Amino acid sequence: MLKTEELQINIGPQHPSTHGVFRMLVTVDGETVTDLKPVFGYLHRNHEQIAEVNTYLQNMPYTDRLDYFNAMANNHAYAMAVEKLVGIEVPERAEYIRVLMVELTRILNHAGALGFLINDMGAWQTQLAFGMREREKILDLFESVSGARLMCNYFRFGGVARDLTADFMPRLKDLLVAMPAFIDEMERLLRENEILLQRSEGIGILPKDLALAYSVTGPVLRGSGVAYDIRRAEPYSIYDRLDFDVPVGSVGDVYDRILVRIEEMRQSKRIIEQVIAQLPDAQGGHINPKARQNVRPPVGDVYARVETPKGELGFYLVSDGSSRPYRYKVRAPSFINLTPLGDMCRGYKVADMVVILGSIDIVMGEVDR
Amino acid sequence: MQDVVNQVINTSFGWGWPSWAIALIGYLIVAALLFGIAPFQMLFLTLYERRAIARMQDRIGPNRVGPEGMFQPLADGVKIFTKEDIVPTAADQWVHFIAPCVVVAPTMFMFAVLPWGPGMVPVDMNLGLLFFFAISSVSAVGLMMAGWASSNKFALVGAMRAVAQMVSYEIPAVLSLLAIVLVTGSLSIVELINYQGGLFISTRDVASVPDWGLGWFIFSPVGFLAFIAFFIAALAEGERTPFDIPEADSEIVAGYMTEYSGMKFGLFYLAQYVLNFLLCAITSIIFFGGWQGPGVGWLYAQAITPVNPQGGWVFNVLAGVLGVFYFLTKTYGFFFVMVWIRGAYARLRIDQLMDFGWKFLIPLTLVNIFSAAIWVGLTKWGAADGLAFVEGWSPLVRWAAAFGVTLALNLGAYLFLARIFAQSQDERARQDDDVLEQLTNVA
Amino acid sequence: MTTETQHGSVIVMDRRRGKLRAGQGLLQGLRVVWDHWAGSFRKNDNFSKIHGTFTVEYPEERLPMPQAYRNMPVLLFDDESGHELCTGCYQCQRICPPQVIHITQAKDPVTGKMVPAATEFIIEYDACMSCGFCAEVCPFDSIKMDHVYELSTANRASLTMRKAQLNRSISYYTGIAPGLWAEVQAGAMKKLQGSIKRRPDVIGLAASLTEKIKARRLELAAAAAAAPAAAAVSAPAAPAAPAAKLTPEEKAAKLAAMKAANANKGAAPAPAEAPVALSPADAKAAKLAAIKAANANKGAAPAPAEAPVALSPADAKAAKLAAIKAANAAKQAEAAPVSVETAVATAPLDAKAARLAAIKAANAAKLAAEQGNNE
Amino acid sequence: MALILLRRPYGWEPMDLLIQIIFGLLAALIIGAAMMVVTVRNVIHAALWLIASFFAVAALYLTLEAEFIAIVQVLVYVGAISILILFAIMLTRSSEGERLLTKHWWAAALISLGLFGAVLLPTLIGHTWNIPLPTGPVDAPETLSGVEDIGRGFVNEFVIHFEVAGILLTVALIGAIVIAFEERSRRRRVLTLSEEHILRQRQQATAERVSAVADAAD
Amino acid sequence: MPNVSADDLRVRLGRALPGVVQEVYPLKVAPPPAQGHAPAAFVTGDTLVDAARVVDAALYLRDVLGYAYLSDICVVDYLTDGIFEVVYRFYNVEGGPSLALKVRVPRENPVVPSLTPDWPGANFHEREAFDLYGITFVGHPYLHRIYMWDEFEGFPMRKDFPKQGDKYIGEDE
Repeated sequence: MLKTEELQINIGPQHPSTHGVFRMLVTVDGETVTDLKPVFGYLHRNHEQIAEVNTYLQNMPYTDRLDYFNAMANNHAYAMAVEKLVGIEVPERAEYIRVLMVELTRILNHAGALGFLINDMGAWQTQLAFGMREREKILDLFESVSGARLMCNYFRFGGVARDLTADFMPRLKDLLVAMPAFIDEMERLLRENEILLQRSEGIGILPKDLALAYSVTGPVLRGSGVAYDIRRAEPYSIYDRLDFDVPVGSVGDVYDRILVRIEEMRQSKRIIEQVIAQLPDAQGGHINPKARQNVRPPVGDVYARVETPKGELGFYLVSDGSSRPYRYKVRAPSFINLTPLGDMCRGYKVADMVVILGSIDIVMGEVDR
Repeated sequence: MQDVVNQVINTSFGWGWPSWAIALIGYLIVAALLFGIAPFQMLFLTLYERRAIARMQDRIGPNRVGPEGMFQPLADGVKIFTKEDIVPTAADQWVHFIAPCVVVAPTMFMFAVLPWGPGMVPVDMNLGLLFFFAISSVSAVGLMMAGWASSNKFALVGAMRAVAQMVSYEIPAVLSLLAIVLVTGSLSIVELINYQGGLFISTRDVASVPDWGLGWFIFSPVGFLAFIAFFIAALAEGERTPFDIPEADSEIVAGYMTEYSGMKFGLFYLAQYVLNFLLCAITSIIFFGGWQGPGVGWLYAQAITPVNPQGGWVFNVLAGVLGVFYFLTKTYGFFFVMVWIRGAYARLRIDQLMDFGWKFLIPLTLVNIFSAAIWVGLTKWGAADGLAFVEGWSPLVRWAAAFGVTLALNLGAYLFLARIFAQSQDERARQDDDVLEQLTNVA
Repeated sequence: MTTETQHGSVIVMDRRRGKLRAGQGLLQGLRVVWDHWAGSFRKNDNFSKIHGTFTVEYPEERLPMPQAYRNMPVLLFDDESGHELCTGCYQCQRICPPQVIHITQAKDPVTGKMVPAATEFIIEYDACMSCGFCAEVCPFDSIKMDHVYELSTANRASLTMRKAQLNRSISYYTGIAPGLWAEVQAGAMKKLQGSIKRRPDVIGLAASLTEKIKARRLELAAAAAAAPAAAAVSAPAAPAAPAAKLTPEEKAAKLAAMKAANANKGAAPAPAEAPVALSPADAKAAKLAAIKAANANKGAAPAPAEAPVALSPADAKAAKLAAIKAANAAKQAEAAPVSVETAVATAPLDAKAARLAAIKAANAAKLAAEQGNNE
Repeated sequence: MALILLRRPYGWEPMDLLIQIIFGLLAALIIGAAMMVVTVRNVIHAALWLIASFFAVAALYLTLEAEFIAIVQVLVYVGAISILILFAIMLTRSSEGERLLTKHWWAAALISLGLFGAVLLPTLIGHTWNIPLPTGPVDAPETLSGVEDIGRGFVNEFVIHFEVAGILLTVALIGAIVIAFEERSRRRRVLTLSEEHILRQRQQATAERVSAVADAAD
Repeated sequence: MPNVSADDLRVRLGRALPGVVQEVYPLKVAPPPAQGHAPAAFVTGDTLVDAARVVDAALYLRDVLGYAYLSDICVVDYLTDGIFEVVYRFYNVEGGPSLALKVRVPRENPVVPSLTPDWPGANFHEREAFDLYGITFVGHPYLHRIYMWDEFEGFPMRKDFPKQGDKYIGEDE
């Protein structure tokens, strides 16, 4: 009788599908994964230590580099934390602009994440190219307001760096015309494609109660059927004024995560439309472009979190009354969403492992910090 | 070709060379020609694929080197030639070295039986189709050698996958062709093409049909199902998406090619694209009539052939050009379909691939062989073969009856198998309840 | 299945189980890709379309840079005069998160005191993260973000940019970001007007200085009575301006002149002839002239340093320098009447420069006067 | 085929020479490869040499105008059997074997030679040499090599043999499947996270039920 | 489930698990001396619990109060006080603000029971805390370095970790 032998292989750190420098120490029995240990830290730069040396404002551009796909959302979390610590009020218009940017970020992140996921399944980048096309449009908008495509560095304590430019709104409205077509097309490509169904249905199941215990966030948590969205659970900024649905899955497999991401793009588009409708009302307000460059918060600690496209991004700040944070901790969604990876991959094939990793949607800049 | 060489040497120059020398020269010229054409096809197809897939992704594709990127493949070739050839220390040097050659050689062999136009076949073997597939299976040895000699886990796994895939998908490919062979009653590729004259109905089935060169097999239910099955199997044989599992870059980096660089890597690449070309060509020949098309048959009838020595050489040229044009158009059309599929789909998993091949494709092709037998019986057999009731039917009625029966049979089989297959996949995806029950009881 | 919440609901995604899957989804996918292929033969740069080629063929075609685009900071100088806007205030150096800005402040060659200019300004482009904070904090709008993105080089050391490499003209910047420069101008104007309205007499001075100045003014008033003649020498400079309602620039100029004149108070007339006619681009010449004048006065018998400088609109810096030098010279000479005639044409673009010049001149004059008084 | 054409009566002499040369080369290749098979130390190399030998044999068939046999030789031996051998060797994982030429190799050589001679000698003795070569047109190619004939032979003359062979193969196939299934069922099944979860839940439920029953009994 | 405030939690936790809740004492967060102002006292508003019984408290939060979602575990190094503070942050899935449990352990011997057996999601948080601060979580199934390599010495996020000079630099270059 043929006896199969357990084999240890290293997937990564240099591997086409590890989404960065990430290593998976996989024990396989034939093609079946029996054990997986994620190994990372290759991008570790002790971001939190660096942040303790910088002033509060100087940390803002560093947050861009955490999850370089969603710089705006990272900015938002950090700005919120400092504002909470110091007690700064944000003008209404700035809040609307912030939400607008963060929701655009969500669309671009999901467009890219789905593309990369399908790439991991072996498609030759068509879905990714479609996603990237929409992403580029959004990045064009980001560039026109913030000056950079990825490292936006756009939020300031108590406002945003610059007001919307004159051509921003018309372009955004054009983009929103294309958005439903894009999302429908993505859905047509992915939703009923038999190959994709075979690759994603029943793969990487994370049951509902385990998803909670594993502290996963974002689409991974919602894909498992937990309707937990911070925008809804603990509304921050102006989210309590906006109507949107929270999509959840029912099984918790890769397919559910895909469906949830597609639907979240729709909901983000809905939010953006509402923001556009409500924004003129806030026109009177200012946006505080250069407000509070040098903050000196009172002694205390604060935890602020936002729902980034990848999940809950939290900043825990401890202030000693000086202009530099005493402790600066990032609760990164990609990092925590990696926790169940090893257990989720167990019992599946090596090819599924890659797909499961893709469905978590990690960015190593955030995992390693 | 011998005719031309004979014409030139013995008639024009009057040297009076013996026949065997003429034949040898003729074969050598043809071989040299094909040897030149094969890499050219690879160069062309890489560019073609990149441009086509770029268009599908709203991009333009390589368009810098030369007009419209025409010389991009040459630039790539130069790059590959000048790259350092790296052989891993732990590799088996000789096997590592020979493997690419073993992979490339069969693809070159396969050109020997490929008809390009009317009367333009290097060797008209009466076992051409069998030869084609027998030789194509040899490259599996080369892949195995490459995977083993690299002494790399990814390479070995890739080679294993490649060989398993090739071996198991050769079965549906051959079975689907068997249906066609059953209908034509010949394994000769030339004969297969000749069979496909007509207009939607082959002239061999119904003699009264005008010969427009459009009596392709694709227009019959048997041929259509065989085409679907064969094309899917061809995708798997050629390691194209969604069956590019042996080189699944997201799992096993580059499969058996992982440890190759420079020209050896280039040879694998060459073999792959030439094989893709050949598979597209054979698909177009078997199901879409190869060089058959409106006008070719008529032109060729006027040309100088052994049957018709009084023809005009102009018609030879015209028929050849038109035939090659039709043939290449269809072939590149199929390559476009390959690219199209690559642009649209993800990749299957290895076990799903095997499932698909064994549980869906092979039953389907078996049913198709049954259909083909019905087709042959209804269109060709008579009372002498035990089919008395067809006596007296007109050929068209017989053809219609065959069409109807096989269509119903094939469609029913397809839907039935699709449902069963989808269900089995669904069950695999769901929790294996029985196993859990068992385990619960044990615990 | 949906559950209503306050704003919107929770949707459970429909997995469409139980549908016969016989390849329709695959055909649908092919259809989508085909549409893109068929649509790709025309170009598309419209945000509202999803079909058509979006490629920008880079070296030939380039995307238009939005004005706000930021890539690597540069320093601005005035086109005509060559006046560098940077004063070496270290604000940018302080805020720079990766600490790549290094400034050496200019020193007066004579006194060794700091002057508001930078002799060296280094930015390590290789470590710069283009966050744009330096441009945001710069109070003089001298550091701005460039639009050049083709910076790749094989030589990393060449990315340590010195001042000469960083200098860009204002017209260059208005070329790449006209809207932003207009904002800068508007902002500077507004600030200036605001501060003039608030304290017309101490434009731009630090609050800590105003007390001192007040005290000095009292002393000066007393002293002025003692030496009316000396003051009269330079008096004609001020009334040259229209009396009705002074624009901020004129006010600044007047102030500068007054301060300069005050410096001359109590000095014996010893004319050091340095008539410098400045052409628009002769900032350097002005500076040189001033230095020369100062040198001439230094240690010499008291001689009035006559420096009638006709300033072109953009010569703020020159004026500033001239004033400083003149003041220094006067101080050195202990009693050299210097009359600085600054006729600054009012152009909104130069409001700031003029203001700066005025402030600097005033400060210098004040210092000189102080010293003169003490002795 | 090429060689059929070469057999045309005019100018058979150089053709004959060509055939002889080709035959010589092929024979050398077959023997050389076969020698390598038994002498190389690396088992994989031995298998590869075996493939080369198979291939050369196929070419030899071609020179004998047995096209079908040649193609089937390639298809079955090179394309399938050799792959099977390679797979088997790779799965057993010990590619470096003992060198099998021991010090008694001469005895082995003697025995092989003896056996070879026993086969060859009667042929050599019984063969009639110096048959005059046929003149005039060659016969039509032998019909046995045709596919059609083989097919007809299978379903007419040799139908029993064919059926028996078919049944044998089917039995072997079924046996292989049975073995594979048995092996699969015996293999340690790796539970996925969700399966494990459900299992744990069920166990908990059973435990609770048991304790409830126990409580009720108390 | 209704949301629980921090004060409420202290009361309820004290009642349910006597001896778990500790009295909050002010901490001296010291800014670097260069900044030159007096150390400020920091009194936290969150619940301080006994390090040894943090698992009980956390389970109470999860099972009784419904705060099942462990969002974050964060360590703060209070060098002048000589303690590490471990902050556990819990959320209710129904919504609402967080509840934090704080645990103070001496810097010399930082040992905290691990939450990983009950919350697998605490795994990486605790490994990170072990890696960067050197806190030992008793009961953790795989307490290894997560960011730094295994041979690394020292705990880089501690306040007394040398900020300059690195013995590893120079080896590679």
